[in-house]
Amino acid sequence: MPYIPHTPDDVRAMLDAIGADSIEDLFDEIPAHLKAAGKLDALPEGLSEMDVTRLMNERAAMDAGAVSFIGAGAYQHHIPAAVWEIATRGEFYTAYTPYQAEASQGTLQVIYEFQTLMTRLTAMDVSNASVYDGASGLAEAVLMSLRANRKSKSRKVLVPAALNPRYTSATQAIVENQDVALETVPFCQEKGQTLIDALKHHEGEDYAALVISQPNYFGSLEEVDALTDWAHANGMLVIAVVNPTAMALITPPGEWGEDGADIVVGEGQPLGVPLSSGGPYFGFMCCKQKYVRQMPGRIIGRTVDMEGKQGFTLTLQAREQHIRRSKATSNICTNQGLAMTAATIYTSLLGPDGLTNVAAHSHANTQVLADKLTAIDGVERAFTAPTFHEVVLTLPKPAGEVLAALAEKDVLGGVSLATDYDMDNAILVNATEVHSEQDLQLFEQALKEVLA
Amino acid sequence: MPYIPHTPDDVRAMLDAIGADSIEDLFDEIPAHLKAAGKLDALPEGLSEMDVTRLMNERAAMDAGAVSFIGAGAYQHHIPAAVWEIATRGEFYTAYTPYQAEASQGTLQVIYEFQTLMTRLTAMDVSNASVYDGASGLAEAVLMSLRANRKSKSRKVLVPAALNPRYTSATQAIVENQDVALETVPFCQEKGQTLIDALKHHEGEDYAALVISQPNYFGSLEEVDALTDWAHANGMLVIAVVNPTAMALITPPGEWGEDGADIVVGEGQPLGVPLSSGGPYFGFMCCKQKYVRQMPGRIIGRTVDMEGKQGFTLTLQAREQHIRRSKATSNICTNQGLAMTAATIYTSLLGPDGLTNVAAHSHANTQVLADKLTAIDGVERAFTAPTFHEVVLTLPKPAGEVLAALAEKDVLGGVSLATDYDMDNAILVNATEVHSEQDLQLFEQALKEVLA
Amino acid sequence: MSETQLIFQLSHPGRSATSQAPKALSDDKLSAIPAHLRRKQKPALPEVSEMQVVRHYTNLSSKNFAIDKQFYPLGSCTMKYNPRGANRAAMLPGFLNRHPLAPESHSQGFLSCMFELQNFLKEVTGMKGVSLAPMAGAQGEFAGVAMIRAYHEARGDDERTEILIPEAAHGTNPATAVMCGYKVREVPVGKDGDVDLEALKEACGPQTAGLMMTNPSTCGVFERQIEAISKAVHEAGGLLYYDGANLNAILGKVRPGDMGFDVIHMNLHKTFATPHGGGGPGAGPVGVSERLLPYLPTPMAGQRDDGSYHWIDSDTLDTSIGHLSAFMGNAGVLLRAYFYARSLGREGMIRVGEFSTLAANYLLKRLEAVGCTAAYPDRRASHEFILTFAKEAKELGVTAMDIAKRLLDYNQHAPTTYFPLLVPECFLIEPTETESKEALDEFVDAMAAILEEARTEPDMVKEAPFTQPVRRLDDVKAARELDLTWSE
Amino acid sequence: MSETQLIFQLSHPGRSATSQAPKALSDDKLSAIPAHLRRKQKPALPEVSEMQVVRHYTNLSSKNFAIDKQFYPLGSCTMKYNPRGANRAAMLPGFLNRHPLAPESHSQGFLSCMFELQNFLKEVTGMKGVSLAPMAGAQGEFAGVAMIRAYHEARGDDERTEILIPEAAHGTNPATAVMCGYKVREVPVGKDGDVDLEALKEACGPQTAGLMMTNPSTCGVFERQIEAISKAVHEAGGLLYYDGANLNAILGKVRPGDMGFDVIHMNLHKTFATPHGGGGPGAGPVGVSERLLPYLPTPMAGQRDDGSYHWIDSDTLDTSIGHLSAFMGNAGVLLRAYFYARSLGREGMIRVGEFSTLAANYLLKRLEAVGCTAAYPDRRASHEFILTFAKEAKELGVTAMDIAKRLLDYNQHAPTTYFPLLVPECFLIEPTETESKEALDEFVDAMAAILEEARTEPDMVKEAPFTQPVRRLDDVKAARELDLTWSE
Ligand SMILES: Cc1ncc(COP(=O)(O)O)c(C=O)c1O
Ligand SMILES: Cc1ncc(COP(=O)(O)O)c(C=O)c1O
Repeated sequence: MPYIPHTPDDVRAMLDAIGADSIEDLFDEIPAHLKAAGKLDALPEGLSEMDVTRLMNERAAMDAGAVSFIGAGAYQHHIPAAVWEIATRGEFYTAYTPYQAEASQGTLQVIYEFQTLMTRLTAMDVSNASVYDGASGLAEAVLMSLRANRKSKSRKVLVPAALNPRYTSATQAIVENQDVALETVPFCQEKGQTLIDALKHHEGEDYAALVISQPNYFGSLEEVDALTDWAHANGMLVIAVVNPTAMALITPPGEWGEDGADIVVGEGQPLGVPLSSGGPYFGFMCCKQKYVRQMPGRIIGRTVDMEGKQGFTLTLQAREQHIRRSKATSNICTNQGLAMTAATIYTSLLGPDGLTNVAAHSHANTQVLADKLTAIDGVERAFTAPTFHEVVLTLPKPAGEVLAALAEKDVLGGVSLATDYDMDNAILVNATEVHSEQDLQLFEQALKEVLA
Repeated sequence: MPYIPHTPDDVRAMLDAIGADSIEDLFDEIPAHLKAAGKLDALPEGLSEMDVTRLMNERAAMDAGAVSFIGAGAYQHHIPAAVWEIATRGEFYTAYTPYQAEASQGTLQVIYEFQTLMTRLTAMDVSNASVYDGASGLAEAVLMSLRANRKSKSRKVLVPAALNPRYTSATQAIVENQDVALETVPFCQEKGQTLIDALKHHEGEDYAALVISQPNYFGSLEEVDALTDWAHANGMLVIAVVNPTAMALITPPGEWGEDGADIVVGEGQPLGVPLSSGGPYFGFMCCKQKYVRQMPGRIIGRTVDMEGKQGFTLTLQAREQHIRRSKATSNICTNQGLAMTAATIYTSLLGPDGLTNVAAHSHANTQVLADKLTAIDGVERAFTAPTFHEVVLTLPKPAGEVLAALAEKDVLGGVSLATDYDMDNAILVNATEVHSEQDLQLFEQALKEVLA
Repeated sequence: MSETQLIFQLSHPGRSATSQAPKALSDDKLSAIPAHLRRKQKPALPEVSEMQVVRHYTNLSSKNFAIDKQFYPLGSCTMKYNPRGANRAAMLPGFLNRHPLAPESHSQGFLSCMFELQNFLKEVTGMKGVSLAPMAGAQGEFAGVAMIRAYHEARGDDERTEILIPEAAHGTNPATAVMCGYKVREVPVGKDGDVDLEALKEACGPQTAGLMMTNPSTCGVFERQIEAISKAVHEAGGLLYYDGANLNAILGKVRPGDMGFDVIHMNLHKTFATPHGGGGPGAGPVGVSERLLPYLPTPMAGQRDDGSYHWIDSDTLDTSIGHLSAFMGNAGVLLRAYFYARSLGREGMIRVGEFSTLAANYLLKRLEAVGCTAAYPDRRASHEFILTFAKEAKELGVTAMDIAKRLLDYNQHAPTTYFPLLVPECFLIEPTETESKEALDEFVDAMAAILEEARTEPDMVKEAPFTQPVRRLDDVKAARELDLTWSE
Repeated sequence: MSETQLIFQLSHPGRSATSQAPKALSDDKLSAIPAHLRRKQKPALPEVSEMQVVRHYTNLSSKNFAIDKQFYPLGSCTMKYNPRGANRAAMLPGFLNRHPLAPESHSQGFLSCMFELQNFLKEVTGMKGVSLAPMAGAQGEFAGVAMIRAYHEARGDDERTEILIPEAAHGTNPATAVMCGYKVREVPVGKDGDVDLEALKEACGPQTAGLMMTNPSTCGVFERQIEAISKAVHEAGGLLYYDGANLNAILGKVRPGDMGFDVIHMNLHKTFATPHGGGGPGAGPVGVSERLLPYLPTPMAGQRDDGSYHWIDSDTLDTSIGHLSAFMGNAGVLLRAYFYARSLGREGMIRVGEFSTLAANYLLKRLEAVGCTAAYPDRRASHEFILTFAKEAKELGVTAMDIAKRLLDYNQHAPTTYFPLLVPECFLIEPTETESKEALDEFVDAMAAILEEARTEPDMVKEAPFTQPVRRLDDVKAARELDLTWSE
């Protein structure tokens, strides 16, 4: 029996100790007509590890082999081998939430280090131990801003149209149940940025927060100082949505404008987590010290043991559902611990210089790629704002068609902006340090052929 | 600097402590004209982990994709994921020889368990902790038999022609330096076995040992009882060369004939070690208790600590080179510890039933394959002896030609016996539990096409 | 010794793990980034060598208990063996490198696994549709209650403001109800661990949106009145939510769909043996009955007539409650669950419920025999059960917490403590089907020894643990003098 | 606690890790195997569950010191950081699944790596040809001396029966010479660690087949008279063998080829950072000067004019000493070394010698400053050096062994002890270039503390260690009452 160690002798001895005749007897409190025994006909027969492995090898191979330039919120980066060789050590991989602190100092210290790393990257005061992902993290941040902004009575938050539309829709799906409304701030069609002008008519209105995405979905860098100061001047908190790799090069939200952002969230995936079809990733979440009690998710504190020795433990649990139940800051319980562990190892391995180099190469490669592609007739940059490592290009043909033709050549050329922005001919393209000169040429060549 | 942690500050501080001006000064005892600094021009520039990984990914991919039926001493088996996930844990992977027993109980207990496992598989008394591989292990066994066989003064050993020719040549290369001669015993051309008849004319002559391979290179099962008794009757020790997977189904050497084999060696690779181009594998080596002091290699013993608690330690070190120097049983020092660790985990995971099933499927699949292939016109079994999981087939065309044509179709159809046995049209073919029905059909189909 | 240092304390200006990143670029390659948006000071991340990182985190890992090392009978968490084969399969490059937005042409392998997994989950739960999108149990609950809300709203039935929740419920249940805009009304649980049916009936009414419950309940017993409960809630117009955290107990035995539940979530990191990762990730797929099919969260995997697979997204399923994350959920966890489902197969699934229940009932009886007090002594255990140490706390001053800490010294992870809240000084113990009888017996021996120590050396027990990297920690200080990040 | 049990003690008849192997076959599928050759009783292997195996070996692993966890300054072993990237690259399926006898058409990727590695090794050693075949240092030595023998034999120069070996040499050197059919003549080493040149000259003669030596020597110093030695041996008609165990000290600084050596082996598991695996595997490639090229062990990788790669085997190189194993050597180790060489590159290689020498000289000076006695105080350290505790042994009764055991309590792996044999009560200490200055300083602190303890509490030191899974073991009992396998 796969994974079950009991022999017939064991079973007999255990039933004897229980005083039952058969395993079936143990289910005698269940109304007989409800029992499903023998019903699971739609399940196939069990397979050996070898056979499941072969099957999944074949499946995985079907999806491999293309060169991808898709970003849109999830980015390819080189992941040092040490990261997952250590993260998948049984001690990290098969432990659970560190409820027994004394027997979980490993995980607890990792989280404390992670919290420190994230606050240093974002220039914020405190961090939690992860939420599910960047998008649901934004939903948590929106809800948190309602609790944290004592000056506001509003259940409305301003969200830029240039925010990743998947973040907007997930946030919408989550917060609308509590009658929270997201209002959209349009972007400048020429620059691909969110301008103060577009905010002006909201002045004087009550909003709990303004969301600022840096870079935004188009890869454009926003004028974060002005936006931040505008929000604060208008009684709103600032929720920053940032790319963690970009933080190595770009002003961190803690330093935006006069006072810095109030809450920071983002997708942690770029920090050592593989693309992996969308998950597990992790959302990171930082805030100013004064809002820490409004923050959802686990938080680890440093303290001392009976003998005065340093140790780590779950703290501020009164915010959490297992203590506060319906009064909790969120329902989140199981989080994305292992991905966070990997990110901690990744970030430590790269250090300030390594992460800067990754960010710089990603930026520079994207510039080179954009230059190569816009040298093709009819291909142009859609916007004029400076970009980090993603860029919107307009094509002489419908994006969907072009992307499909590129995919036939095993080049995944980005995502179309047709559905989300009615920009039928526009694609969002990303390159990072993993793209070699040949990769870029491959894309250029393929696009030439497709557009020819 | 990859892997070197020292900053310029560190270097300065270290040089100051030494009282040297520069690192170069530390080499001032080396005659100046010998120094090679700046000479390594043939070396390329250093690459990042990402770049070396990409490079090696490309190289590895070049060699992937074929279905292989090559055996000839190294066999594909399913390796449970747990085996190498545990074996490559830093604690096993990056430790060295357990010289400090108290800080190496993990490795030491693994070896003690390995020794026990191997003696149980082979039905022998004692085992060492591995030699390099099966072939060099045979060389060690031959040398050992000269020391162990007190009744013989001979420096000659009888070796069957049906032994893996790579074992014969490696053994030859190693033992000839000590003027030890290997004499060949021919095999029966019809049966593909080593017959007593072929030994008869050696009766009365002095040999230190007779080597018996079970199965032999052709996959044939030898009549080991008769061979063993003949050798013992003629004052020779018996050196068994066995396949460890086969041990689950086939009489183990400890039970051959009246007295059993005296020394057992073999290639441990089938026990959870990947094909990996030929290594690292490991040679296992077992013997009767009375010969333990003649056995080369590391041996672990169970003992107690100061407090009477069970512990494990290197023992019988007086056989080894680091103690006995020129009087040692062998020069072996670094052995194949990690592969042995993997084999210990593998064998424990499979257990008696699992290993039996692996052996049975390998045998049965090979039978099915042979039946399929010999159904093709002109393809026949070369020999009549029963086989374990390998079989010699004769083809209507030269083996080299056929194998090359099969390789074009990404079917690696076995090895040719042309060079080693002058059997120009013969191939040695293996299947194991990893070959699916489709794999076997693929071979059948490809061979049909090639021979058409 | 170096283990207690923080990675930041190993940092040394100018040191780095050079080969882990590309070489530095000259600044002119960054000229497209306006100066005022450039970071002024590089972030104070650790500057350490590759070996320092490997050594640091390897050593830290050894300060954890884990299933791979210890018995870990954390009730309600199903800490069963996590097959290593599942890890290897989920980490295949073809899966790891697949972008979540890769076109369907380059996703057939992955989609086929997801499609099959949806079907397996439908079959074992008896539900009509499954979405794999939720990223953990609590997000599954959210999706479930949001669907209940969407259902009522679609029918214009918008007076329903309350979710009923038995008091034994896990904290995520009430927290979820609130996140979905509902008020929570708690329903008492009787002395035998079953819901107080009369109180429930009283609580039901036109304001009832639904009931959230776990069955077997968090009291470690099967709710025998489930059909009556279902009837009462349904008659009041509410829907029934099944918290699948305890699905392990009944896998192959009873199906939530057959019990009358309208919507359920599953914790694949429990029932389907995916690892808990030191706190996550998990996966919390939701299954629904016919009437909630239109509201399932997206995306889901679908199959076309030609056998090819595609995504079902909110553009085609516009009644969906939508996306709960940026992409499709915790794909890597789902692949591990898929591996597990394929290796168990039909027979294996049925055994899970049987043997987890066998283990729990055996452990309960043996613990009772050595002097432990069961919270519900007259009931069968499900896959878990509750002990109460109220007597020990009162008579010896030794609390459930003390016993939990002392267990660590016996190299046993402590069970869940102080949950459910209604049982004083309690342990919720879940051994799972993957622990050998010997492992269970060792736990019994440890408990027997600790009970003896509690009688003879209570002060020692109250100071436990003694063998861990730290002694008992000052949680009050941790909360009062917040120290959440390290600074020099 | 369960950790000390053997896997066999966890065994339970009829238990198994079912999914790890294919299902049982009916016996008629085995009818081709004659009954008298069938095993009568199944082998008494452990019958355990998958989780039991994982838990058992995970727990066992934690009873090891390892570079990934501790400073491990084992002299002559070069315990440097083993890059994790090398492990990943060598474990790529394309490499792992390649059969050693795969045709060249399906081996170009692997062969290209091997061909380049041969060239890299030629360049860093200054030799003319390299074979990667030997599986460890000792097998490399064997190949080297066998080539020396083949060389003399080919010239009909068959009176040469002796190999000269400095007394400080590693035990493998004399053992190898004997395995190659030679007698060993030991050459004394002077007070300064250099070979006694006069004695050497006297030992040289027509019976001299060659000299085996390590440089820097196992005394941790560079042999300054290397050219004179080379001249003496060569003039006597012997060849010079270089034991490359200490190559790390001079990588990029001096090349054995330039020093006049005819044949060398390298320990890639030392100098090229491949892991030591708890005792192995290693790889011991050999390099030769022009005149020994014909004798290199096979197979080797060659390149054709069209750029494709092929094997050079004994059929084409029929003067070769032949194969030393069934296939081509420890391929997986060689791939890791290849990774290392590519990531270091030219500049990186040069740094290895520099920084390993810097670390050793720094550590030596600091240890002297806290009261340790250097064996060769007037010499530069190479990448390693020797301390002697003869004084402590005599005056305090505290031996090198005691100090080594006590170091374990300080979470430091002990250096090599009692080697070389000519220095009494010695430590051979090799810090390597990958340890940080802080790690070196911690070792100094530990040594200083222990020396203090040796003075104040010598009995305590003599009973160390106290913090390991076991106390000091009874080696005498182990050898007297042999217990080499477990039985019920
Ligand atoms: C009964 C119960 N319900 C819900 C949950 C929440 O699941 P998750 O932690 O995956 O969000 C848990 C998990 O701890 C639980 O035990
Ligand atoms: C100086 C010296 N020579 C030779 C060897 C033998 O190398 P190996 O252990 O790889 O066989 C060693 C290794 O321990 C050594 O230190």
